[in-house]
Amino acid sequence: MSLVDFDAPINFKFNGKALQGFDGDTLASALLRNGVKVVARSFKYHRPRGIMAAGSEEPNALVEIHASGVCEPNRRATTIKLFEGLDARSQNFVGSVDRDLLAINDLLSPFFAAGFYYKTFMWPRAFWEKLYEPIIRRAAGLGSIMKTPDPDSYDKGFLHCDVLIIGGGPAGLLAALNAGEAGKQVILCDEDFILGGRLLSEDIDVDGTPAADWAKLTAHRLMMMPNVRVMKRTTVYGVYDHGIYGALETRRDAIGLKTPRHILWRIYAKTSILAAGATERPIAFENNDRPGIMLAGAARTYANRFGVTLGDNAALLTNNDDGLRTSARHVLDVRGGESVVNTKGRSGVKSVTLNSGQSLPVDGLYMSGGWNPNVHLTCHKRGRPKWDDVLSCFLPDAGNLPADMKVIGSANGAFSTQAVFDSANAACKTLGIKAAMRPKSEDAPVKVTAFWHVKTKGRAWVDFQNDVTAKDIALAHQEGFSSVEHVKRYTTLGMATDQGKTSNVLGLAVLAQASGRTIPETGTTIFRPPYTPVPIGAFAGAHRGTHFKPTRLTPSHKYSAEQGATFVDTGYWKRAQWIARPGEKGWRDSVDREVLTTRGSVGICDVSTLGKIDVQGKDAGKFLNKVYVNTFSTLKVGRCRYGLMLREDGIAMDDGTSARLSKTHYITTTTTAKAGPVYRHMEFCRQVLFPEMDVHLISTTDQWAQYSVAGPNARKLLEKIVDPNFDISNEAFPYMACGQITVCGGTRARLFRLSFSGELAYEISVPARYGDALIRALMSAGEEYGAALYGTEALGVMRIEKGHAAGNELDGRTTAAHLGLGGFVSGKKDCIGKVLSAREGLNDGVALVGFIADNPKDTLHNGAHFSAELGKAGPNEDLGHMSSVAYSPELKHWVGLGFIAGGKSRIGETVYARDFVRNHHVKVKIVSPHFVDPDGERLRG
Amino acid sequence: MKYSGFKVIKEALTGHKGWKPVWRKPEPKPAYDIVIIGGGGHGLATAHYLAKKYKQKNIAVLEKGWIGGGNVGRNTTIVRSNYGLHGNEGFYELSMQLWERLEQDLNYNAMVSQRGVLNLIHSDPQRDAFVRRANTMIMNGADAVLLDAKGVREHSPLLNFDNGRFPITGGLLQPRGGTVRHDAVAWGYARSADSAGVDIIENCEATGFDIQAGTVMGVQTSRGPIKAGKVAVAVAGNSSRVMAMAGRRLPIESHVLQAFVSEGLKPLLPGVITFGAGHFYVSQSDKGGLVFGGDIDGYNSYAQRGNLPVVEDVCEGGMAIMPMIGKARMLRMWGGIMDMSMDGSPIIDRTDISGLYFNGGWCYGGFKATPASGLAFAHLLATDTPHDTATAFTLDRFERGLMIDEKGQGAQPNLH
Amino acid sequence: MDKLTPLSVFENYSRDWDGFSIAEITGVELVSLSVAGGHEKEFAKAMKTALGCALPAPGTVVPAGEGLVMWTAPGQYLAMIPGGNDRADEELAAAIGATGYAVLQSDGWGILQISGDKIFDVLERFVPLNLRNCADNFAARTSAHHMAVICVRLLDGAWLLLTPRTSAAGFLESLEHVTDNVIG
Amino acid sequence: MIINHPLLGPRDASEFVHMGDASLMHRPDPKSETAADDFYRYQYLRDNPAGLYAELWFHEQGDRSWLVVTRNTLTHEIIDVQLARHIARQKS
Repeated sequence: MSLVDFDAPINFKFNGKALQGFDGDTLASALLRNGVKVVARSFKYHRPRGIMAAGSEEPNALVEIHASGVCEPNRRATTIKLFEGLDARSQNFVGSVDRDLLAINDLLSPFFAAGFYYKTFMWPRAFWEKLYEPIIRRAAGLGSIMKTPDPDSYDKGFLHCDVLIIGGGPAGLLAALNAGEAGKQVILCDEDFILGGRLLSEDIDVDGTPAADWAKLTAHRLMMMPNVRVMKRTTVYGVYDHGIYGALETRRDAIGLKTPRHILWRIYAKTSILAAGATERPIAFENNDRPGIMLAGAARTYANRFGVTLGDNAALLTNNDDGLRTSARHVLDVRGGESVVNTKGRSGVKSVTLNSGQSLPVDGLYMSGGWNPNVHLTCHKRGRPKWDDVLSCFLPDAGNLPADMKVIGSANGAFSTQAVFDSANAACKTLGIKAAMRPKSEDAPVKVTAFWHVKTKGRAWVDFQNDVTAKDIALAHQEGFSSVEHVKRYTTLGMATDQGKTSNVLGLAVLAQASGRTIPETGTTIFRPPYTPVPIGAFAGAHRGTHFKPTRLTPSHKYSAEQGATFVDTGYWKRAQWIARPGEKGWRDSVDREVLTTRGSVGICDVSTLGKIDVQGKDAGKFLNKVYVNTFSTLKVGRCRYGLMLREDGIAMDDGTSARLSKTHYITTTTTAKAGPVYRHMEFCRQVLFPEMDVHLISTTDQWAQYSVAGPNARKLLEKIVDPNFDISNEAFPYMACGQITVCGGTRARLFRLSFSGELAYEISVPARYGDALIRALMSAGEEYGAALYGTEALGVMRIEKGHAAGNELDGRTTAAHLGLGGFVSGKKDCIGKVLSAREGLNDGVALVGFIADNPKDTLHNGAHFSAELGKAGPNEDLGHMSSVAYSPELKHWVGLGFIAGGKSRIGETVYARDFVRNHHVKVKIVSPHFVDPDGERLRG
Repeated sequence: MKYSGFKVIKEALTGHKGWKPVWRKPEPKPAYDIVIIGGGGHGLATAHYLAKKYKQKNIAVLEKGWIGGGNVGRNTTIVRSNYGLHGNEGFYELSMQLWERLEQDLNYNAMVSQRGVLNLIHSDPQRDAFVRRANTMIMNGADAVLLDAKGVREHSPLLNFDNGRFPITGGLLQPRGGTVRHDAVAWGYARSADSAGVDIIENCEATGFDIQAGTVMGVQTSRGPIKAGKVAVAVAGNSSRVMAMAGRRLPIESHVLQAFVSEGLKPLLPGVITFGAGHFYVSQSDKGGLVFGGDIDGYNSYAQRGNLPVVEDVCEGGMAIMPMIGKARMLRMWGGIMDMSMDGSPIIDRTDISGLYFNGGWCYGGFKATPASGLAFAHLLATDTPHDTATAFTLDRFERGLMIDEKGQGAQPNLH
Repeated sequence: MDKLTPLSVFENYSRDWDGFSIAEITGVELVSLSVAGGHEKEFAKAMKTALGCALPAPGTVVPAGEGLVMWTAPGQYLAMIPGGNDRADEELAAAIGATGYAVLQSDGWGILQISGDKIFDVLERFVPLNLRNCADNFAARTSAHHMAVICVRLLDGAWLLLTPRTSAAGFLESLEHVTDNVIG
Repeated sequence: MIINHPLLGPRDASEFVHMGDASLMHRPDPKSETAADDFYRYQYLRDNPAGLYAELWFHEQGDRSWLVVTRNTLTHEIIDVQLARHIARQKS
């Protein structure tokens, strides 16, 4: 009945050795088929380990997968579908997996008892990072991760369904069939590459046919249904709020290929049915971790599903009837008083010592300590399972499940195949879904007697991967760590990559015995996502490299790139930072030229990144009065005004200008960085605080391409572009004027006479489709004036020279008073932030001023703090900080803006600008922040 | 019982029979001079310093569950003192200094590992802000090193220098920053406090305050009433719930912060790396797991679990800055409840109820603050004056406009 | 000066896969229309006259002559009308008069039409909405790969995807990447 | 999480931006004599309940509506969603 295709051989390598398996094998079944016993080494003691399980609960058989230059660590051999060319290698050893030098730890194990490291390595102090820790770190860890970018790709997606069925064993298959026949939108996920679950492992019949055949037929039927989506190799790893489930689909095991290897699905399900099955428990006895010691159910899986002959002289240790299904020469039933007290065989179990004292030569040992329902997903919303004494396991607490989740089959404690089918039909009925069929199968009663631990002097493993033994748990209890959570943390029980699937309940039972309590008295342990580990790459999907976050390009991007611009990231935007010309040696050359050209003739800069909010309505002016400290209702049509916006806590939020195009129509601009938050805030004011006002907001940031044209020749340049019927002379279109015009023979445009640079300047905007054409037209018109395209650096230099605050000044702690705009807030008009801006802490006398170096040759450093004297300065000596600095090509020395206690009253004093981290301390003079054209003659010219 | 390498060897050779419980399990007494509500890191540290440094007697710590089960048991273990405002930095630097001698103070190895904390810089404005911050650090006695792109490459060659959405232009390194084995901090303080006579009472939930004429007289608990001279509340995450029992509203919201750990890997990272532009920070534990996290989920929650958008956001940040970790698998994700305050900074202060003291609002800075929080709170309880490094952490600072707002986000806790 | 030549967002992009295609749609003017407070009935009437359509319900789109009108927010609609006329907002503003406000949005968005039988296989890796089971006149704004997108279902089964102009290049790259992953 | 938008039906919460307590809808009267104290309480003090909580979410990647969502902070269960503008209009 094996489900392996012996006519389809597959070649693979294990630790460099060429081996052969077959289609349908996992790496684990193929290794067993080839007689490989030692697959890996354990975490702490580096014990030789083989294969213990047949599914994702495997704690021991962890391997690395290799392909040219690529490596994936920590893969369970039991979940790798064998593929041609697989190169698998053991991990966590020094030397070879068969002769691991770190196995010395095993001999020293008495010193490495639980928590030993908390009690030592304390002296001398400096030795921890230098000596002890590096040694521990090198020995710890499991597999190695490559140090080059992961070449595989990942995708994410979203699915919606009426019923999500988690697990494609007998319960899940039947539930899916029922829901599918009822016309529901169904998704069925199973982590395996063949549907059927335990039906594939057991030698039983369903409706008179072999169980595996029934599974195959049913799976086929499901795949034919258009409303059922069958997702094999898809693990539902987590349950989230409101019916959202996380699922990881594995498309291939091979690594280093371009197609997506995993797809991370977010599934939105109205109802879910958990049919995740159960996991068998080991029994703790001395040296129960040797290669060849396997869970009994896994042994049946290898025999029945994979057709692997494990050994002909194996023993079985069981505490339940299900274990008795396993064929073994020696059957040791603890219920009959038989037990195993020790085993021998370093690289593969050779004999077992019975409690009778008899030593039994064996070539394998199968153990069954009973089954744990896979309740994991019922705990993800912090539900706690309940202990069931009869079944000797934790069951989901029906009263404490995620909303809309049903649990069926052995995940809910129905252990016979018949009980599994019946529970599926019963759960469907409660969902209003009729049974599509009522299959008949074996209905053996559950007969299990709790049995956990054979106490001897030696080590009996509980958590195999992390090397936590029953003794460690007892020691933790002895030291007062008697809460389950304390034991887990103190011993690392259940913290390994198998997430405690085989160890948590056993560990709890051993703790209960050590403390003389029952299991429910001792506690429960709940599970967190993910059910099985999920690659970080899958969670990231395509969002890596340059696609990590969106990229926004300005309307002049193409042109700027052609001109050789260097771009800078400003939020998601790429903005031209400077535009180097041939012969310029460094960025300063370019920036100085851009500034001098602008101040001397004319410069053009893309300012489309500023947020532009279209504000219309009868109450638009009234509304702006509320959101800005300035008054906008009195602004004349055809004029602009600067506006400072406060948060309700009185701190400056943003600033910009608003232009009034008509009685009911304003265009408000925001800073580049705050466009989103300001829009959101204004919508809050509009919808929630002032719902009675007739006002409408539309973000038009992407709609308009906007360029600043600045410099003494700005008007002359624009006159060549602006259609002649529009008069833009100083008289007709003075400073702070705005208007709707046409350019270049009829293209609609908006013109604003605004100046950030302090020069005669305009901002002109056109629908973005013309943005590329307009920048070319402007530059071409400016040719006769030697116009410069300038970037954000030159923009920054000019605004610092002019004393305008920008992002560095508006850091979320700045008040209107700090900016010298306190007067606006104190008027009669209410606005957001007004009341709280009166608090004492917001009126601390700090204000924005200018700084120049006492010695004009000195450079200024941004981020320096001011102190009155040189020498050591602590918090009490701190007078403020430098927020923006620039070299002024016009003044030929550095200029700075900064905040200082006392503000403008200190103009004329000298202090020290202290940049401790770069060891640069400069005597600076406090001056007016308006370095260039302080009276504003240029911008009005 | 003194712990040492010698003791470990002796016990190993004699079957580990001599180890004693790390702390006692006493029954609550009817009255204490000082009752600390909250057996987390801060409460236990407060008890330790009260008993050992301030020589106070007759102290109890009440814990509703098991000690160290709150945020000290569910964080990403980072310690650092790299704050930008004086109101915070002096305090966190004190904490850093206390971490540096923790093992000797407690005779307990909490594995303080000073392997450095690196904050990446991607833009000029970010560099300006970090320089300002670095100077604040140095003015408060902390260490700070500004790295250029080359310096970052030497420190952390594995980062994505060549294909990033945001180029790495530098970094702010605090070499003394690092990580500490978080659970051990709770156990170490508990052990020390217990040895000095403090009663640590687990499974004892405070259910109410006994307040008479504006003075607290004691607490009601799930194990009966306990009289107290002073009551100290150190229950961050649940501060609002506990203080509501005293009829007080706080400038605090509870939010969920998720954290993640990968399967164990051989050594990969030099220390802690913070990619602020991508909401991702990471370190590698002694066991080899990548321990990482990012932003809070952003909605109020007491559920100790989060949702997928932040999980994905954090991993996207991770892959963006360290593209080799794609095949490292996330092993566990969990959530802690953060006391998010209105300015992102904590509160250690007396309340307007005589004898009732409050410690909370730690946002996600609580773990690294544990020693200094304990010391400063103990100082306040013992002397009724704020500790020199904690004078800014007052309850009335919001009313007075004296916020300590590192991120400049104002009164919106989910943005801090 | 020479007349300014418009530049389309995707420079007339068009590409076919087996069972799927993406093509830029140009020559469509977008105008955002808001209802003036208290003028809901008059606005509806004016829209009927101007565009020949009743107002769409939330989450839907209605045909309006050669174009479409989509609900975008309470009291707000987006008209998509054939054009090449960058003063479409002014014309509509005149048509609705004092009953509402018009804002030109054509340049703010790029428009892609996607079609083919693999459409949902691609979209399910791109947007979180339940598009397979949506109504025939479905239209909604959501996000895809951290970028804004408006999804509009057309009667012939094709879809329009509208995305902001400044991030449109990256949007298209992401959509192509997903399509390659799905179809290969 | 999924927020059942009153007009658009269930939408993934990642389309929304969370602001905070719905009490922020009730901006105090700036002209009141107790305005300083009222605004301090309005801006800074929170009930922060462990249980039902009314909060403000903005449908940023959607219809730009501000919503008032009533959600249990212990379980995240949402029991009510309304348009904030409706509530605000009823008040005003």
